[in-house]
Amino acid sequence: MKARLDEQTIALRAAREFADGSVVNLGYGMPGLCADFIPEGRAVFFQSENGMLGYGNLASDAEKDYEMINASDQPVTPLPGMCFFDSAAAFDMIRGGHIDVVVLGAYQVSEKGDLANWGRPGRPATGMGGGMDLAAGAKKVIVTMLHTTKTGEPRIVKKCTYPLTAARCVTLVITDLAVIEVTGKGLVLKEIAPGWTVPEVQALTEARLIPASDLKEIEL
Amino acid sequence: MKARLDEQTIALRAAREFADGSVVNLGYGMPGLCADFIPEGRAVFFQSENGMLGYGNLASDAEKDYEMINASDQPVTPLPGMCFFDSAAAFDMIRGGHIDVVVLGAYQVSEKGDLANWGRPGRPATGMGGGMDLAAGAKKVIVTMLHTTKTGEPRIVKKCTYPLTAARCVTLVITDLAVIEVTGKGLVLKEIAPGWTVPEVQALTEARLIPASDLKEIEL
Amino acid sequence: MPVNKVFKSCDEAVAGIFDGATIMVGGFGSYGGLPINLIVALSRQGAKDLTVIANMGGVGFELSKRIKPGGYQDLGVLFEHGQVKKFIGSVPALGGMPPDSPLERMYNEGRVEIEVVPQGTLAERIRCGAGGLGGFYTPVGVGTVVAKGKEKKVIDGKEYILEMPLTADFALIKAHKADTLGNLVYRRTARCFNPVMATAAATTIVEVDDLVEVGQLDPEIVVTPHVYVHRIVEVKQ
Amino acid sequence: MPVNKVFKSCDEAVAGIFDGATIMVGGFGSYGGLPINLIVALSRQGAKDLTVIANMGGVGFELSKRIKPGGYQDLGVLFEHGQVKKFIGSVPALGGMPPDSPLERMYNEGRVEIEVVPQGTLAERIRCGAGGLGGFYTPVGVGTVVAKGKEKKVIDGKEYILEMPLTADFALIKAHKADTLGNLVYRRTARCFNPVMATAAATTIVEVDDLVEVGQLDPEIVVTPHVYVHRIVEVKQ
Repeated sequence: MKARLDEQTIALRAAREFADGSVVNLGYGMPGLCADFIPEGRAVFFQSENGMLGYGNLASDAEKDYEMINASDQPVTPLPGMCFFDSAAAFDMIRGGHIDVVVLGAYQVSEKGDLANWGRPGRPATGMGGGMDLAAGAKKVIVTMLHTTKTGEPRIVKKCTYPLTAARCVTLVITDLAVIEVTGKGLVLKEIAPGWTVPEVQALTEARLIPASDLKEIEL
Repeated sequence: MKARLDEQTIALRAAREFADGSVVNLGYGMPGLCADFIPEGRAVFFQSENGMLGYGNLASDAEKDYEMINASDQPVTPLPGMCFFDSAAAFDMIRGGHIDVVVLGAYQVSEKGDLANWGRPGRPATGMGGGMDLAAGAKKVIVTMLHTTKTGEPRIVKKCTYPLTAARCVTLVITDLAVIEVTGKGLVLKEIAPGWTVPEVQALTEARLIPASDLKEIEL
Repeated sequence: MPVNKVFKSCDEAVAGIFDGATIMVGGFGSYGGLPINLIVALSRQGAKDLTVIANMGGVGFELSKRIKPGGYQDLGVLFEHGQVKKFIGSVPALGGMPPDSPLERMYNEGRVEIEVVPQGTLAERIRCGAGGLGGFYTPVGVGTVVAKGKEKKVIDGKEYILEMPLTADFALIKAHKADTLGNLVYRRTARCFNPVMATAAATTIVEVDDLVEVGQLDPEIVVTPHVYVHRIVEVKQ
Repeated sequence: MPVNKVFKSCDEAVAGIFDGATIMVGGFGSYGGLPINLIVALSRQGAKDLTVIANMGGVGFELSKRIKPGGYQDLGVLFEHGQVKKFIGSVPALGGMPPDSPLERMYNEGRVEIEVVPQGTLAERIRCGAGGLGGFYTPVGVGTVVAKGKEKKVIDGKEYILEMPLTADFALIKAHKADTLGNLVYRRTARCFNPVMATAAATTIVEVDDLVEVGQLDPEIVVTPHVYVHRIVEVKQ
């Protein structure tokens, strides 16, 4: 059966990339869901650029504290060993290379790993938040997004037409159709959604995909 | 009777410059004595560049805590309302203009207010510590020093021959013989030690002194 | 004795903010660490032609209902009142919301200028200004619109752009506790931009949940030393 | 689970420091905040050709007797052992003491290089390196020997010089308490350069008075978040 992954499943797949003991920052929107899918037995420390390291799950209604929010303005819960700091210190940590993985949403990713995730036509007053800092500073940049736009246009493109967040920063792209690694040779198609073929995914992708020799179905 | 002020008296005179509520940093050596001469009824907050604001007197032997030291490595006492911070934050405070007065020692001061207070012939391995930062950042730079060297050479000179700490930074010079203000017109002799005449002080001063219209004996 | 820094109301605390002033406003998003009582007082006070430096432009009361039941006030109120001529920040408006925030509306009508700054660069430009430095080189924004018109430099083979310091006439910030001298501590993620902005303004005005006596704050845990704080208002939660 | 960061002894904690490494050493003067047990362990370990970044060069055991009855060890021991090829700091030697500190003697014999840096510039260069920035403009040192060979820039009519970031292979620091994850708090003026250096090294090694369990440190008062700490040794006072 041919299926597209839902947002929860994309987040689940992304969370599998979090190594034991790693420091992870989750961007605005879909990436935030990853917090609920940490693989069993792994310790992951979530950093949030508003000044917190080591927080827990999203808060239930009863737990909600509006002075305890992640960078998506969602109340989260405290965990032992966590700490708070100010915005300048948070970005020292980010630019200084102490974030192992950042998961970001995107409008477009190019075949070279360029990322466009903040500006779009008709909305000149939006901004990049901490996205540029995170894309420039994190060791590994994972993009989670839908493979195509609402109108079916590819988001994985030869060259970004939307304003860039950072050039050549993306490591891995996880969509509702595929897991794609950005390499020096180009975009390597590592995993594919159940029931989909390589030509079908390529048809929805502007950039050329190089099927991996060990290409497999997305594992969950 | 002709007298030279002793170090305690120089420090006492310098401390009279501390306005109520002011933030004061005391440099290495003689300036440290000022902490014991705060004028009655004035609140003065001492900042130390190793990361402390609002400390008290020098510690007695019984009070000594070697993790509670001023920038001259002398144990001092805590006061209510004080706080601690790191070296980078201490110098943000200094360069950011939050130190009202710094009192520094000097080898030489020039007629333009240039300060030389760290390097001297034969000791190439010494350093400026926080002196350059303080001289560049404080609103008012008071120099306390002996008027001449041990061999009788003037320390108030036309042009510093010792390595500079900062150019045109000194506001007021307090020596064992005089209180001298650095102005746009030159060095104004404001106060003179008991029993000394202007020509006598000028004779020990390389730079030209302009006697103030209200020149008086040093008041203590 | 030092001057009295304690004010009775937010209205008194924002007195003297002048037309054309540059104002930093603490917080992060549209709530949590935002000095909302000072913001609302400033909207009553009416100063105009302000340059506002804040992480986010706010959503305004109408849109806020989508975020939190019943809605809430945020920085949007200053734009609604037409008090701002320029906004400097990382998120003028949220792309995930309709284009109806007061700032976005005014921008689309050509009535306010926006300078968009990456969030970490914003924090660092403020720290740079607070620390009396002249500017810094950052890799963030290289190859993007942010680099436009800025000096570039290659250092050790890596590209950087020059960013300039930010300071302000006033900072409006939110802290958890203050002692009467002005030492501050914060609570959880309400810390965010508040301590950074507190250090960069000629006059820093803070609203706090609790005002305590001098000596009641552990000197080890003070985040903002009192030299940075000029006016304090207690607003009990 | 995260790697175990707790080491049984200072000797184990300084293992792997290699010849030619750049090492930051916390503290301020010749005591108070100095990670003296790690320093002594490094002197036993014997790594050579080190570049040492520290605020002060130390006075060595002989001169220390003039400062504190009985004397004490400080950074001087690394120079006495001939382990250092270059020192970067604000006070290589104290002008008020005889020229007999181990660093000053070695310097006068041409056996060690010194780069003297104003103290605030030293702190900021380390913070700059820690924060992944490329350099900054400061007014400190303009018109002095410190400006020699450095790029100058006039910004808004004021002169600045360009200072470059500092980072290190290892930082040896002293804290008051650590939890087993590596979150740190400091005590009084023993804070000084320690938190700044902790953030700027590939491997940060800390000696602490007390090691506590995770959850024992209030998240509001942690000064150094655990991501910056790699090896911890408890040395009870």
